[in-house]
Amino acid sequence: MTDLKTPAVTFDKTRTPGTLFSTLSIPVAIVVLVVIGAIVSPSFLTVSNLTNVINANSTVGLIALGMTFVMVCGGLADLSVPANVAMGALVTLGAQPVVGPGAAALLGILVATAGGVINGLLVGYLRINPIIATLGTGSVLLGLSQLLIGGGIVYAQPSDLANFVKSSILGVPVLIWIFVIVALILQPLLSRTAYGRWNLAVGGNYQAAAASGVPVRFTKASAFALTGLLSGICGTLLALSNGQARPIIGTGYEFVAITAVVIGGTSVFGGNGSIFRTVGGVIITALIGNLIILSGLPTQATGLITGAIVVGAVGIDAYFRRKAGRE
Amino acid sequence: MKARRTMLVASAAAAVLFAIAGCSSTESGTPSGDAGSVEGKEICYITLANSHPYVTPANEGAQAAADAAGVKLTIVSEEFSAQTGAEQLNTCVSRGVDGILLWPADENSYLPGLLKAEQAGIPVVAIDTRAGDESMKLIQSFAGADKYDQGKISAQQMEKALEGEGGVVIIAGQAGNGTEIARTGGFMDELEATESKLEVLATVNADFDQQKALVASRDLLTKYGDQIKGVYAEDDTMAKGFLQALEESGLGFIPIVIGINGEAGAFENIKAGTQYSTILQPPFRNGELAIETLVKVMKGETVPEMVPLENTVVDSTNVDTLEPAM
Amino acid sequence: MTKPEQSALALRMTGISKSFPGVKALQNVNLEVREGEVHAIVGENGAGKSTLMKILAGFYQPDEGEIQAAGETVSHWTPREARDRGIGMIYQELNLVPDLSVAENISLGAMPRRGPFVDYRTVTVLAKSVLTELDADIDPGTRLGDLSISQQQLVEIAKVVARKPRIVVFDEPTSSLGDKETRVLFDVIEKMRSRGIAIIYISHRLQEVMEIGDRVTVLRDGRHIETRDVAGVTPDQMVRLMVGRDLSEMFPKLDLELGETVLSVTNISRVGQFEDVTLDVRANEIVGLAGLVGSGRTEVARAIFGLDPIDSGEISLRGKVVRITNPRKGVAAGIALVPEDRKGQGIIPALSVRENFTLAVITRITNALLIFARREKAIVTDLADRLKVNPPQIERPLNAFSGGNQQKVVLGKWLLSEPSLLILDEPTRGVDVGAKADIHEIIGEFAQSGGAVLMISSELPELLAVCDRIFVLHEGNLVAEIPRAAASEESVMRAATGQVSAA
Amino acid sequence: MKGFTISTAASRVVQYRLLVMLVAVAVFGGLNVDDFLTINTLQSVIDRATVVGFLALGLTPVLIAGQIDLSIGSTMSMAGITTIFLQSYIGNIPAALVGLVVGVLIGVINAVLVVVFKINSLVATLATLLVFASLALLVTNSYPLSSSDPIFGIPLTADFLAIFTPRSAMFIAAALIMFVWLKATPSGRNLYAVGSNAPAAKSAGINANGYLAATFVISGLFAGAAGVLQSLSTAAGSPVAGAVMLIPAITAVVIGGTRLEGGRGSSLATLGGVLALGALTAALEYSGVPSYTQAVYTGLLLILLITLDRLVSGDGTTASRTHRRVKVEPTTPRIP
Repeated sequence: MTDLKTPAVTFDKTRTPGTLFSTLSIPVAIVVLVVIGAIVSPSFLTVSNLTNVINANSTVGLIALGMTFVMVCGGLADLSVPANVAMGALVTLGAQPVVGPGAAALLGILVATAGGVINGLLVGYLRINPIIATLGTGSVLLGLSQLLIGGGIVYAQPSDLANFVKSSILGVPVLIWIFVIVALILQPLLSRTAYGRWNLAVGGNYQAAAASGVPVRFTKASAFALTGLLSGICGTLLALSNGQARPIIGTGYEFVAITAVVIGGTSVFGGNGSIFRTVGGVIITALIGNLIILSGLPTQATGLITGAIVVGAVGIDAYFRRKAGRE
Repeated sequence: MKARRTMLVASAAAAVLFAIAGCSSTESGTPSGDAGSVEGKEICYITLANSHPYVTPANEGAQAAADAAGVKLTIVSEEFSAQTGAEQLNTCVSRGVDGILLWPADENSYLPGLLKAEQAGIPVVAIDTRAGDESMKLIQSFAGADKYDQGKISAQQMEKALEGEGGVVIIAGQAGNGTEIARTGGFMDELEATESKLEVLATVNADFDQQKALVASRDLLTKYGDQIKGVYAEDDTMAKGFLQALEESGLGFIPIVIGINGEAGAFENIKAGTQYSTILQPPFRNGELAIETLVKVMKGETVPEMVPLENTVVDSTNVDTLEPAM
Repeated sequence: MTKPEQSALALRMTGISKSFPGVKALQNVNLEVREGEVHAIVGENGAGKSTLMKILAGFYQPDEGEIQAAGETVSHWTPREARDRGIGMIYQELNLVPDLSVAENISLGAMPRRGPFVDYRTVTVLAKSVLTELDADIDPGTRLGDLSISQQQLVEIAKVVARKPRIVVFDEPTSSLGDKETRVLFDVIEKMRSRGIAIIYISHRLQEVMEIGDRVTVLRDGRHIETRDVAGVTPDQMVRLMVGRDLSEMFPKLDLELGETVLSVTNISRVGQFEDVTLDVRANEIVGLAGLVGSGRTEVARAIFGLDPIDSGEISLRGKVVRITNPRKGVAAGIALVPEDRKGQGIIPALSVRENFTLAVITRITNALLIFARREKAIVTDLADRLKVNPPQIERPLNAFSGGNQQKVVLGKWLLSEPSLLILDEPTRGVDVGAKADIHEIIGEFAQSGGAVLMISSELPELLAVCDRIFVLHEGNLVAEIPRAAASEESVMRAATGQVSAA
Repeated sequence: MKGFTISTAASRVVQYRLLVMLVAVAVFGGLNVDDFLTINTLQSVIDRATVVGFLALGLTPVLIAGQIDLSIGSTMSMAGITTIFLQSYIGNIPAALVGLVVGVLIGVINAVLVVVFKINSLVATLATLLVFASLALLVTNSYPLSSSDPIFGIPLTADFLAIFTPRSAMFIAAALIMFVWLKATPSGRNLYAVGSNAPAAKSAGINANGYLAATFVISGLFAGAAGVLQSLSTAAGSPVAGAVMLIPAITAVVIGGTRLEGGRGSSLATLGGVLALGALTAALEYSGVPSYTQAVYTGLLLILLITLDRLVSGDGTTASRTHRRVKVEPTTPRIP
């Protein structure tokens, strides 16, 4: 593992059952689900279906990527996601007639990011409990979004931008490309930059991070701003690809994102987490949805199965942690 | 400790304040005006939502009709929750308003409140959605395009378009939501009643959300492919989601897609030939009609049990002559 | 004074051994405590005192050995068992509930009831009587969190006294008490002794041990060294027993040519913590900052590093006045602080050795975007080697390492930042002997290479051996500056206990 | 200690927040709505607060213990469905009791996940939220169940003692009983100790895990009660009845002053929070303020209160060994 000159590698960290579980659980779970899928439905293992699986969660997956940072830095969760998604989507379409599609999309993303920045200020700088802070901002922003459009639907104008969002490149939908690219940017951001290290440190031990000169408040605040930004992108993409938007557009996305991150093995206590594992969690939740329809189970069963997987994954993880702690 | 105790005492004092103020002002409550005139009377309107493409214009229609009749209209929104609505119904009754317009969010939850309204002699009219049979006995009239009927009509359309044969998928709204229940129920009951040979391949809940419909439709297309001869989407937004998935899939067959609501997007799709039909119900008119009916009841006039709002089926034959509802 | 020999045995611990991963905390330790005796336990940090007491309290199970209370051997010793057999613990760390009242804290876990309800009258009466007994002027109805720390300490004592214990353990009870409160505490201990309660008294303050102890047990490196009557020993003998070797052997000291003044602090104050503190540290110099716990020494260190703002005064580095309002500015100005509370403020337990090492300098080993992974690894590998981090696995999470190795990592983190001033707050607390020597070596090397060191320690021998000068704080005031030549345990202690006026 | 400053003013506002809110609502409602300040309004505000009130009350001990229970809405739905479903088989009262048992059982499941399997309560109850919301839809096939005896529940919302209805009287009584339990019994005090400083509580011989488990069971019981009362008084068992209730319940508890960090809170504060929020909603509803604008107000109120609370209380100083203040206490001479 290490290339130290000193020998005596007495203890290999990858060999405990706990670390083995956290490394292998996600690939194994995906393989198991794929095998089940192949058995349940002949059309499961087709390129188009597998594309669908990834595409199903590619937009909400963006939020899960942001939520990973929130959880890693010890910020629990961002419950204002639906509001920021709605803001992003509604502004993107609502501003189109005034400023044109491109600028409107940017504006939408900007507004959602501003929502995230407010969360960041409340949580990072005022140190308000994230659950309450984001519950409050979510309520305000969602209310404002409805206030802005009164009721009803905002329709998109036909635009090249919308066509691009709906198109495919090399047979892969643009939405998947965007998700993959964002994940490929955020993975090194979390694991290989100073900023990512700060997030891990702040979540791991806030005080020690502060005493080591880590800009703790900025780090925490920026994780929420990032989630706002990604919620905005998600809203914008949804609005453009759907051609219309309503305030309910992001309903429930916060829970989907949290679930994906938790299934990916990131601890709610913060201090560890990985973007790739979150991507795994996003894929697992998508596979569940896909399998339910392909196997003809009622869609209402989704929560049952997802919840059971969350309990299983986190429960086993907690068990190994305790066992490791007792040694 | 001490401060908290003071606070509690003070809160109690505030409650007393309510009560005292209440005693002094109850006399001014609800004098009954002349029969025949509703000028200045108050209607409590329990609407489904404040922000919704169909409900919002209906609310506006109700407000316009109320203004025209000179009655005071208080709109409270149950936000799609029958439980909230049932509470609001109780509140409206206890406030002693002169009439109640109710948008039932499900069939069953309003019965106790309706009984109370009856005891208090407050007339109730339902808008847009029927309540259950028991409840309807306590409701003077129903003004709206019945969602259950929309389900039935959609089944008839499907029957007609497919000539009674083939596989159908249902893309339903949010599970447990009143509209979802009525539109699914109407559709299924009609199929059963007519002993239809249409086969329902699958029912998925996509929560009246285009994105969710898109994701679910992709999976449906994967599983059933061109076995899907007909698609019953419980609103046009979800129909749009299906069409999006179909286009993406490149499967190239054209199923019968039926939606409801008469959205602008659906009109375009019907013109383009990708959607078979939708059901148009003018929301603004719905609101007006409901208030007009309730006002009649309050004036003591007799009204029919149902004041129908035309469920206009929009298809390629008449799409150019009609205006979309939203 | 009573004659302990005549009274019965209250507690007998025989052959107690306990190991933790990498550390043999206790080896075959015996302890006998009689009724009506104040039995002091002394030893350096890491000698095994707290482990022994945690075993007595039932928090740890001994690997071997037997506990006998009031003549009965107890096979499975649990916290509940310990409490039921009348053992009360008063720790350095407060063990109170901030959101309950003082009276409730005193009765916590055994609230008297009337019917289903708390019998608040009895609770209050009990609290009042115990507090009066302790001569503590605290309203039993106050929310505990609203009290000062020293008042809370009294409540902690009251809580134990209220249980009418048969054996009471005091673990560094005076560390946050003022003189007056210490006197009160001694009176209380005296009263308890006269009632036949057995008292185990743990303290670093040998004067206190001399004053109230009847017998003293010395522990060293997890072993029982000796138990003697206090009357028969001098503090010097005790120290020798505790240390077990010549001090000079332990802390080699290099004489270095002193360089320019690196840190100069003039009249800094922070309300309620310290006042008008003036000190300086030069390059190549190791300066000690002594004082009892609570004297403000940690607070001065924190303020210099920027963790807490100063209210007045001036700090200059290499002759330039600096305003350091947060740790980031501290780091940027070339200051490093190894904090006293390693677990709370030093380490990030879940992160690896590598990630902990580079935390403070991570921005210096990145390009515009990414961390230079190879360079990071090389730096860390080299440093781990130099500091003898054991086991040498830089990817292993830090919580899997012993305290001494964790401390090395914290130290290494700051050495990487190449500070001109290194502040060390209790750098060797809870560290085993081997690691301690390593740490001293590291500090020495740092000073030798031109660094300035300001070091806080409760272990006077350590300060005396390592430091070129020692500043002494007493109740937030700087009371003495003692050059190496004049520094002795006595001179420092006299200043720390306020027996000299400001130098 | 302090002179009159903005921070003291703010701390007064925080301290008397419920009073300030109730007075503000009374004034606002009195000015804007005809016949607002009446017994009727008071009665209906209290009555409407009942269901969310039971949920909020159940949540209070959980939050005092420093945990959270997100599953209360789903629990409520399950209990309601069970009650209405069983009415025609085993009669009204037994069905209601079984509804409560369902609530307790879900509470037990949460307790096991948190205490035995050591899953963080946020995650554990998120999972049970998903599972039981899903189960409620599955067992009912998404259709609300109709009561076989719709008349039975009607008296629950009839007039009772001038300002109450029977169910709201139950709610107030439950709040008072819980208040007495939390404030005046040993187990109640121990619960605060567990939430405030668990290690200290454990070292005082308090079974901290037992208390944690108990709070989840209590929360399940209260959510069950909310479901039973809701379903009986609406004569329907809806699978989505509880879906919208979680957030108002949390909001009410927090506005009342109970903290998510544990150790503080009171059922009377929760009662006040529920009533204040209910009164605010009523006043806004009556004056025709759309629901989304109400959401904006409620959200702002929540942020404002919690921010004030934060600013006033500072960083929540607890005894930390590393950062002791050297404070020389004023020593009052004692008379011997």
